[in-house]
Amino acid sequence: MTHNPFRQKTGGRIDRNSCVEFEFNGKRYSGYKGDTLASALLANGVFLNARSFKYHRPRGIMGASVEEPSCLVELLGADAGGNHAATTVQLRQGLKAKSVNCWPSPNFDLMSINQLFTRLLPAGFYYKTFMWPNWHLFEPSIRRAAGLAAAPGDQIPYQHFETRYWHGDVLVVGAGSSGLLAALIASRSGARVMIVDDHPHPGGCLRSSQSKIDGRPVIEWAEAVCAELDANPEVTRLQDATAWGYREDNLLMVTERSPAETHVFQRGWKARAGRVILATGAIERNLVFANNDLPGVMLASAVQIYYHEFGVIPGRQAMIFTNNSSAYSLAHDLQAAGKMIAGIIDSRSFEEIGAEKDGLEIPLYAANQLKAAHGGKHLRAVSIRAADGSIKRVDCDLLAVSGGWNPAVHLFSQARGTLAYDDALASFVPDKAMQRLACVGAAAGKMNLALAMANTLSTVTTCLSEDNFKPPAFSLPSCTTSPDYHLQPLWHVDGMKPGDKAFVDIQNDVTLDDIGLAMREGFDTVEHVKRYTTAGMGIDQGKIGNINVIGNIAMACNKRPDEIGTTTFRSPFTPVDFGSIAGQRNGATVLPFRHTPITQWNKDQGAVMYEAGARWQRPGYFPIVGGNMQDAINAEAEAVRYAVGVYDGSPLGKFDISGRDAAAFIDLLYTNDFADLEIGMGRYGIMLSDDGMILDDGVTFKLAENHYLMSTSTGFADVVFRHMEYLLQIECESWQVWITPVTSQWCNATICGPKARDVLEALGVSIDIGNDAFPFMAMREAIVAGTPARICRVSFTGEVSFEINVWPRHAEAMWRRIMEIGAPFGIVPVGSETSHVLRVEKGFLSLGHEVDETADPYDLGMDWIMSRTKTHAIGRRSVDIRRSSGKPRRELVGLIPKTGGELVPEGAPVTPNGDRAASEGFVSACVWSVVNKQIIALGLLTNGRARIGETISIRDRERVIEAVVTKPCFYDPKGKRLRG
Amino acid sequence: MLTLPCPFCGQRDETEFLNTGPTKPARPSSDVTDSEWINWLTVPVNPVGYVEEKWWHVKGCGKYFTIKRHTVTHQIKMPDEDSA
Amino acid sequence: MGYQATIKKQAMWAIFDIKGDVRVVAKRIADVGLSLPLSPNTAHSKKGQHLCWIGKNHWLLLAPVEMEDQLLKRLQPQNLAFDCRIVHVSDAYTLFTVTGDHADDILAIASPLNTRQKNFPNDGATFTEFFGIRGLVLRWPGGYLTAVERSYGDMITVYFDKITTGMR
Amino acid sequence: MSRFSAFSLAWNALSHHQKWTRYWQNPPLAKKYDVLIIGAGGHGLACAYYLAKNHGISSVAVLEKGWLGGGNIARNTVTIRSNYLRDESIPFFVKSVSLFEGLAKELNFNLMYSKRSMIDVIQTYPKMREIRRRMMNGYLHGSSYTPIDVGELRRRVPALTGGGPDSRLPIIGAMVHEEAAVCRHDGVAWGYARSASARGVEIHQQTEVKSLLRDKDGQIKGVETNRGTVLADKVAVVVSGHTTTITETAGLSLPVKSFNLAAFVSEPVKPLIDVIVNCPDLGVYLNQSDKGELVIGGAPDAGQSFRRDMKQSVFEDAVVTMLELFPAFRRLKLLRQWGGVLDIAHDASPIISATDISGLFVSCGWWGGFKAVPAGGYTLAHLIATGQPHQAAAPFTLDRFHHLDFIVESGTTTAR
Ligand SMILES: Cc1cc2nc3c(=O)[nH]c(=O)nc-3n(C[C@H](O)[C@H](O)[C@H](O)COP(=O)(O)OP(=O)(O)OC[C@H]3O[C@@H](n4cnc5c(N)ncnc54)[C@H](O)[C@@H]3O)c2cc1C
Ligand SMILES: NC(=O)c1ccc[n+]([C@@H]2O[C@H](COP(=O)([O-])OP(=O)(O)OC[C@H]3O[C@@H](n4cnc5c(N)ncnc54)[C@H](O)[C@@H]3O)[C@@H](O)[C@H]2O)c1
Ligand SMILES: Cc1cc2nc3c(=O)[nH]c(=O)nc-3n(C[C@H](O)[C@H](O)[C@H](O)COP(=O)(O)O)c2cc1C
Ligand SMILES: [Zn+2]
Repeated sequence: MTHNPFRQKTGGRIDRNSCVEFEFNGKRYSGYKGDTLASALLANGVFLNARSFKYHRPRGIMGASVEEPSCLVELLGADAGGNHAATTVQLRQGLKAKSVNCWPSPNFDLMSINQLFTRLLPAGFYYKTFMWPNWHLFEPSIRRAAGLAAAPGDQIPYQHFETRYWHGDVLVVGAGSSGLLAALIASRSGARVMIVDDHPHPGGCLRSSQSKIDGRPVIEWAEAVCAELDANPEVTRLQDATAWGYREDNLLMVTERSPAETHVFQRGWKARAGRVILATGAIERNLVFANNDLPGVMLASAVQIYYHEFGVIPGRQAMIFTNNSSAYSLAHDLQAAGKMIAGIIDSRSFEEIGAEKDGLEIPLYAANQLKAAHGGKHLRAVSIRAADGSIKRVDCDLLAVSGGWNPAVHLFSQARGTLAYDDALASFVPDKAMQRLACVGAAAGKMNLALAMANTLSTVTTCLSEDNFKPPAFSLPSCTTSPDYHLQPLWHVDGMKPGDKAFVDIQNDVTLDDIGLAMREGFDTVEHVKRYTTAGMGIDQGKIGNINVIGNIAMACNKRPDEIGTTTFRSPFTPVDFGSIAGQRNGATVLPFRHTPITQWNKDQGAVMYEAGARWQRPGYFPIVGGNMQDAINAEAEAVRYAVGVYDGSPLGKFDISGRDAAAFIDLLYTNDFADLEIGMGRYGIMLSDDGMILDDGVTFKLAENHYLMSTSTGFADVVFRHMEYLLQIECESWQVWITPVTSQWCNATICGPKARDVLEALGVSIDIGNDAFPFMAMREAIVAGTPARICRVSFTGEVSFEINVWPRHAEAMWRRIMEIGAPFGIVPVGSETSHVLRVEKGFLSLGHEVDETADPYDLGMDWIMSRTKTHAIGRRSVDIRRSSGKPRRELVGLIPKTGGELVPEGAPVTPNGDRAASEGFVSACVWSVVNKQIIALGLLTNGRARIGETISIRDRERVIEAVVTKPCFYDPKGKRLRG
Repeated sequence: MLTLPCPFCGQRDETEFLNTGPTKPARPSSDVTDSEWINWLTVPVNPVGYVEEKWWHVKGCGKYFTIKRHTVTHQIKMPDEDSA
Repeated sequence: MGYQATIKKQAMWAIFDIKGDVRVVAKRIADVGLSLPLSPNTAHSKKGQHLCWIGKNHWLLLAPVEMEDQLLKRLQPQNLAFDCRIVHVSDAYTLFTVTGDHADDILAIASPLNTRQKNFPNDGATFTEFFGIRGLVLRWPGGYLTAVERSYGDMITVYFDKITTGMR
Repeated sequence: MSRFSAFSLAWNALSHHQKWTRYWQNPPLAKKYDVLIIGAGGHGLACAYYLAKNHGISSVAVLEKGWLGGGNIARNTVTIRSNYLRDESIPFFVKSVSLFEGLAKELNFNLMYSKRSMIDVIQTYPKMREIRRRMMNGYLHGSSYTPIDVGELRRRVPALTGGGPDSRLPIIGAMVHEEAAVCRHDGVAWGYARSASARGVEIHQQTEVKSLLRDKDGQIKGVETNRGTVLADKVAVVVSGHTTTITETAGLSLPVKSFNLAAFVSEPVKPLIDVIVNCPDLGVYLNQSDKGELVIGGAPDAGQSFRRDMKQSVFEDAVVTMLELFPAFRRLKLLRQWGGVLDIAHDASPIISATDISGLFVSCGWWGGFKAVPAGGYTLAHLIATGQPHQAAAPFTLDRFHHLDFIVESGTTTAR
């Protein structure tokens, strides 16, 4: 049975037939389906449900929605974690929650001892102390005190988030009266419409309003509009969805928390609309007086929502404190419900108070101010100060405050729209829009239903016509009008005692005194005040309080609030889950990955796979039974040196380049000459960037006159493609060159080693593969093992190599055939680690090792690749300029480290005499050489070529390793084997 | 996130493109001085206002094209449009 | 309720990448009995062949794999004398069809492409972003045909599984 | 200047903190100063302070177009480290870190400098190789790095539950950079401003420099501001992100471009991560502030921009990759995001230099320059006062461009 002492007998839109049990701070309660955690707590009379951030003052629920500053809860169990405003947590069976930031409970919070020291803790106090001996000593305890809830933990089961795009004509944010009307008109004009609203149910303010539209209760009107919208396939209507980011070109980020598709936990929409209508309503602000944070003090609009939506009145004796007309509707509601109202305190003069007071039979304290709220852990009474200074104390346990309404302009402002200060509203309103958007209703400062509706109709009609839609004939529904909205700003109640705490930012415990102190200390702009006091930096982002900060700064320096200005509105304003931003991009798909047709085979063989450039998954090495990684690498390398190996070279970048000017283009790209290259032959080339740094290297084959097949290193294929297209499309526009990436059209299995030719013969090949008929650096078309192939004789291993290129559809079969036919020859698959060993033995350069963004071809000893005649080749000029300074260069050398068999870490610096001083080079690669049976290394060393034979010192931190400088080639320096 | 006007594809989402930087003056001929070359190489235009730049429709049609983009408002104009 | 969509990885297609001056290409293609699409990012479809205009001087011909040999003979990719470039790229792509009531929703998850009729008509065919990489999208009876560089095929499969099942 | 201590805090509490005085004075703007510093960010204020303290030059005015400390120093991810790659850079950053260590006491202002170390989480072998290289090179100059294994990483950062053996990029190891610290960013600006002001430096807020003024010989002679002309023989442009807009008024072009870099914070949560976690392979880094929010940064936007904003796609990449290592944060909430305008030199290293215009100095190219504030200010003051670059900053002059002798730090770890 549900015992809800503060629930009314009737009323509210909760489902009184479904009782929901939940737990809060270890105690069990019940509420109804349709409740929020906040409404259920209030119904149960749990008013003290939080402790404040800094002083650990008792706090209760103040708001009814996302603006809630104080009652933050941490969910337990399957939903563990998070600082959830209790007002946004939908009640469900078994929900478990606890207050954040207090221990053991809000009622008995040990940290409340802080209250004794409040005097020591003004804004910025920590800048002034904790310096001795150092901050790090104090930090842990300060940290533990901060932070509110615990972060969500791994006990949460995997939840699927999704992101998707939406393209349409009109996107309406807010499904209050204005938003619904806007969506209705837009949809009737034939537009594709999306309407999003952050509440579970549509209606906005209508849900707590007694007004009528077309003679019907407003909520019925809202339901009818929704029914029409839902029937239209061009309309997407999202509830429980927050629009939180306004990007360029009308792109809005929306997080939908309860999608219809059950496999989707939350959905992030990226919605791009021709027109955005911001019908985001207004946010009520609180008033600044002593103890304005006591449990029992609530926003007037929140009290109204609890009453109408949930049938809860969270007090027995209510008092209202306002500076404007809107709170009177609460008085009317409570009076009609026959509830005790102790009175209404209005800071405005009696003359300023208009028709809103008509019909009220309660004490009206006009031109009075509420001096202070009283109570320990709950509100017990208030002191009212009359214009003559006399004080009256009145008992009450519920204080509804209204400081007026601020149009919810954050999205408008994120869209870079400018704000203007409206004196009548004492608030900032949208001024000049910078994108194709319009604000309507309360968001545009129209704080009365009839006005808001009229404003919406005319604004939306104009927008639709501008956007070439034909808005339907539409007559404005008739609304019962409430009195005109009227307000007198009241930035704080005067005459507080020193030490009285009047909060401008409830969540971050920022008081009026803090603002005064900040200003005295020179922090007199709103941005400085924000950063010195932290006002507005909490989870609520100062929704109800920021305007009071601005008003009070303005007052203190005798300026107008618009001279002070606002702080910057930033997304999201209402926090959203990171998951809804990332969506489906997680796990395997966090980064793209690429496979060759051989990838699966490699995995099946137990290869150690890792990413090796351009997102390709490649085998690092193939572990062997009873051996470690080095053993495996040695075995693979020995196979290549003494028998035969094969590797999957498919990821190498490949480009088909042709057209009238193809030869000239190749000439421009590479530093060396290609003009004399014969058809059917390939040549190694180096490409530079304009900076004169090595961009890439690779072999380019000439297939026919003006027809080339270029290969690039795996990791730089995309960079080279961009570079080539840039040159062609921008600098060489009149040239006729066509580039087609064919990386994935060709797979290659490279058979290498002294027995490579035997294996190829055994496979069956349709051409003569003898060295004369098919020399090094040649390419031939042939049938291999019954399959058409392109065979290239290039070698990155230093051994005879046949790169057998086939279409991917044949690749796996070809690979298996090679393994099978090669078995008697001792063929083994070779991974990247072994390729590394083999190329180091040969002194072949590798991008990312020897080429570390500073080396040029001369440094690498490749003077021959810098054509004497081609000064126009890309990057050439910069190389010449850089070298003209005569500054010593780091040059590629071989190194034989004296380590007795241990590898020197790659990257280790070489220092003069092994001193702990600036380096004179570094080890770029170091491997165990299977042919030399010793550790060998490559390195870049200042003036290295002149120092061959010298002993230099490598430093791995404390360790100094001597090494002898050699030529950078440890095997077959003349290249007889690879040509063989 | 912008939408960009690809001359071939029309308006497309920014994520399909690569911004390849501000338009450079024509590549200097080989007879310029070193310092002219260095200037061309290292000094970009950096206006608070419209910058003419090259975008590559890398995930779309592959076209490189030129637009003017305001470096504060991120508004886009065609290269021949008045930059005022 | 999940998505009502059928996603099928396609077997091999015959695909040719065609670059060159529009007049030259038109003539070359006419010789093999096809005609060029009239507007950018649309396809001209005939007898199961789809000739997509995907870039300024750039077309992609998709055809049933049975036609591959015949097309290879007639298009003569290796022949540069035609003054346009035709490259055989059948193996360079992995193709999928996405069909069913929610095909549009699946596409909206995969791609920022605006597929509203006025933007992407019935004969629409274009390269766009697809699950973060470059991909071809063309309309297909009851949904879409998409193609990505073949090396990404496995990744796209993982994506499709993820978004339709909600599983890790 | 009121002295700050626990005692003064208690004493002032008795008077309800009514007696605290201004951090910085608000004097009228004079016609002429010895030195003008344009930009009251970290570097400008530090430079002013060291001019007064180390060189006895106190006729200094810092001109700030907005509110002091409101530029990038107000919006960075507070990572302080010295694990650079090149011999030219490391000593400079080592110096900066060591100046940071003693700064709170020197300025009598608690900057909440917290030497909590940074852990680089390594997921690819090339990155591992590069980080090891940093370790060994850094050691030469007194910057330390210690390898730890994956088990130890998970022990030190229990929240890091992703990156397991089956993940897309399994974690293969980690490195701890002990010197790394975080610090209350605004406090650095305020602390320097307070001490500089106490030494006679004038800070003029809401004073925007519109153009540089030169005399007939081309020598700098002052600036034109929205509040009139101010004269000085020496002018330093220290406006991070807006350098070229000022130097171009004197016809000086520089090899820098401006771009936007963004960061974001989560909702505040209980202490969870007490080191800086940097994931260079994925491109995201984060730390947890004393208030509890996670402060998260990713890659810069491509393309020039003078907008303090963020690019959704770049932001998404940072979120996605963070969640890969911290999958539980899917249910953590984004609280706020923002950006700053920085400039980056052609070779991505900073510039602290005299210029072709006599009397005009620039300090720019700071896209990871919060950590560099003390040394940047210190060495710039030295350059202005003596005319000679300070040894630690000597590699960073404009001269390096004359021979395209770049200091290539572009492979820098993700953390700024
Ligand atoms: C998101 C982000 C994250 C970062 N993370 C890190 C990090 O983790 N670690 C790190 O070391 N660095 C980081 N940085 C970089 C660091 O913030 C900057 O390099 C550093 O703050 C720049 O120096 P500054 O403080 O002097 O600049 P600023 O604070 O920007 O100071 C420049 C000042 O000049 C003023 N100004 C501009 N034009 C004029 C004018 N015409 N007249 C007068 N005044 C003018 C500006 O208003 C501003 O106050 C980050 C930056 C960003 C944006
Ligand atoms: N009496 C008063 O002074 C006063 C003050 C404010 C509003 N009102 C009333 O408000 C009505 C005006 O209606 P309205 O439609 O302009 O406002 P509204 O407050 O009724 O509706 C706005 C809706 O937008 C939602 N919303 C706001 N920001 C959002 C976001 N970023 N993402 C998703 N949803 C978001 C809100 O939750 C709310 O449901 C009138 O009835 C008027 O009388 C009255
Ligand atoms: C290290 C750091 C921590 C921050 N923490 C918070 C925070 O807890 N709450 C918040 O609202 N903003 C926080 N911010 C962001 C600032 O509110 C603000 O967005 C940032 O300083 C940029 O200024 P702007 O948004 O006014 O342009 C933080 C900023 C930084 C640099
Ligand atoms: Zn395009």
